Amino acid sequence: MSRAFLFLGLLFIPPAFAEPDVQKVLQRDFHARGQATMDRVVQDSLQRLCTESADKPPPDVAKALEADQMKTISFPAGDLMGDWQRGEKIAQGGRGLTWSDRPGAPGDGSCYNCHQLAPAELSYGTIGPSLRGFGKLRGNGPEMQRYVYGKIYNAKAYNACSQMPRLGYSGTLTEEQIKDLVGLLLDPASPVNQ
Amino acid sequence: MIRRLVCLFLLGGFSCTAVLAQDTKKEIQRYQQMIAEGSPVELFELEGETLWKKPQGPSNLSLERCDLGLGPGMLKGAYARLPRYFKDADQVMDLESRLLHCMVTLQGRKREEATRRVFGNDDRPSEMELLSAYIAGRSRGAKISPGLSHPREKQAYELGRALFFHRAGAWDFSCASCHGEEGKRIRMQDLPVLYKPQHARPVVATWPAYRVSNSTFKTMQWRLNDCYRQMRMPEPAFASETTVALTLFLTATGRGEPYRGPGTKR
Amino acid sequence: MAAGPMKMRATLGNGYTDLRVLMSHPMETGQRKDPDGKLVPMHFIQSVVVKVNGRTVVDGQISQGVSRNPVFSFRIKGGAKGDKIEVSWVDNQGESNKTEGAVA
Amino acid sequence: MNRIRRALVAALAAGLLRPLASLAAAWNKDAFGAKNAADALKSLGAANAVPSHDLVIEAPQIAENGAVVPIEITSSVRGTRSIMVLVDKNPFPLVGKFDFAEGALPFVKLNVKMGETSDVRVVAEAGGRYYVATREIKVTIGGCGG
Repeated sequence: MSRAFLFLGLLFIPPAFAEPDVQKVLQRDFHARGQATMDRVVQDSLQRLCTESADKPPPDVAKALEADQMKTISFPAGDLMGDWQRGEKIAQGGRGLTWSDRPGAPGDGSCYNCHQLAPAELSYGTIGPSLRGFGKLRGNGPEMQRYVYGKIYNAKAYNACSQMPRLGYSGTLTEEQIKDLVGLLLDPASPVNQ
Repeated sequence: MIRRLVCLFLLGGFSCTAVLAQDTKKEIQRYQQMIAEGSPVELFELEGETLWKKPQGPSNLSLERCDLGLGPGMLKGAYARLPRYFKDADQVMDLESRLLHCMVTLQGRKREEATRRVFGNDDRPSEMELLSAYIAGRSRGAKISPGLSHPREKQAYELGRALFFHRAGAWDFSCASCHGEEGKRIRMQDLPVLYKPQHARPVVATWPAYRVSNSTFKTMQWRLNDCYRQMRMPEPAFASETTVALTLFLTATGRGEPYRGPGTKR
Repeated sequence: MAAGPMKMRATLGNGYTDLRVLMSHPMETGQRKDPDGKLVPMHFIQSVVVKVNGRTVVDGQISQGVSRNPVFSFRIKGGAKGDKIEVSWVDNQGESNKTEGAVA
Repeated sequence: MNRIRRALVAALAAGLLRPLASLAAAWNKDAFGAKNAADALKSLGAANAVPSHDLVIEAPQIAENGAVVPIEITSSVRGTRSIMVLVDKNPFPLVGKFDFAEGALPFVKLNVKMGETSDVRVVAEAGGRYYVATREIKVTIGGCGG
């Protein structure tokens, strides 16, 4: 996978004007704290290509990136629809992976930061699309379950430079937690679908 | 036919939510206006003034002779001209890095000691926070105009701009992930598009600020530090080139606005 | 901030004097834990008194339900430039503070 | 400032000064200790307050942070001598009671804490009778919650 990234990176010609060497500056000015270790300032190829193209990579590059990201997702066998009640808690919370979070403690989805979900929650963000009525509008068959699971696990497999974090790939959420979020979005009993 | 009905239903529902969202926005603005009116922020300016005049460090001197860019001890309007290039330090500095410079050069303190506690809490605000409150308050009414003419200032501005759009960290964020598109909000909070002047102006005109969610006074260095924390990045060093460059980029984008802080935030 | 400084401003308004008072005080509920997990003891202002030219005009009792660093606004009938206003507080631990000012 | 205060506290402890508290009305322990609004009002003698439009609560409908909820209260009930503020769903609902003597208008603005979405209840006393107004304030989560 990383080799594929390297290859993709080579396709890009560095810009002609003198850009500040951000990588070098970050290496010098940042330090590890808690679980936020210095490897995080090193851009992977996806981050680099999105930065360099202002989040608009050429279609062929985007396609190749998405295909690569898709390989990071291992779909669990069987039903992917977990417990929507646990899912709602995960969607509400905003912790996980910061230097102030306890390492190893379960993370949250931060979903409401960017999306509307259950109608009772007034405090929702609009960076992402509203997901209200998601399952009611699209059904909850195996294909839809798979799509939702994959999108939460690694959003970049569906849209290379999406602003949505790769919640499974980054280690923020576990397989079980993502299934619970699938339940929140697709279960007919979930408040999202009322 | 059924499809059309569903559509109508959906459309009806949609405009209904839009109206609700409008009301919510108005109410949130009212909340923000009311907390600003009932803000204890002036108390921090008072404490900061005491600290500014207090002799400290091995030299047992106060900071009253500190040169914030307009000459030693000249406070009026000084904050509104920062960040800027300082010849004596051969560096572009924001308020806090300049204060740190004065603590070291004037008061004879060790950098390590002076930066041990740069971010305070609700029980005990930090020295930097109190001093920032006092000094920023002395720029009320002054037009924001950071340094942009010296080559080093131009260089810092460009670095700040590049940093703003640089995606990294465990969640692939750049500053623009949250502050790059108009009309967006995180939870209830409207997100200013900070590379656009009309959005940056009210922001730079009101930082540093009393933040009710922290019940204490917070500086721009803290704001950037906590943004990077929530971006799931490692920690930027206090008063580093990174944080000063970003501050210059944001301040320059919002230049021309009269300073009306220290503000009060959610 | 810990219990400490106060600030007041009294401005002549339309038929009344607007009085705004700021107080540094933690207003601890007794339910908050410090970073070490220990409960922070209750510590809050219980009494707020406003006097104009030596006479009490507002006698307030408050609880830990008032926000940290309390800010109050009151309105004094009439009022003239130079009227002396005194605001004082006493908290549940016996600490107190007061500030004086004149109507501007 | 601190030194002055410490000296003052020491003076109080030594009985050199008359404590300020003794000048003011005693803090109403029962009312402030009540765990629901009805009990608090009973302790204040205000159990039978009647709803009034002359008691105006100015507050945001939505508060982004329950730690600071600004509330402004104006009573135009003639002869108002006292204004009480309660947050129904707080563990201890009574937040404050303000007695106004001749010379002050029955007006107060303050910031209160709210643990959750709740009714804010304001009671005014005039000539031994009690008047009440309520207002719901929604407390939401602001920011990233991290």
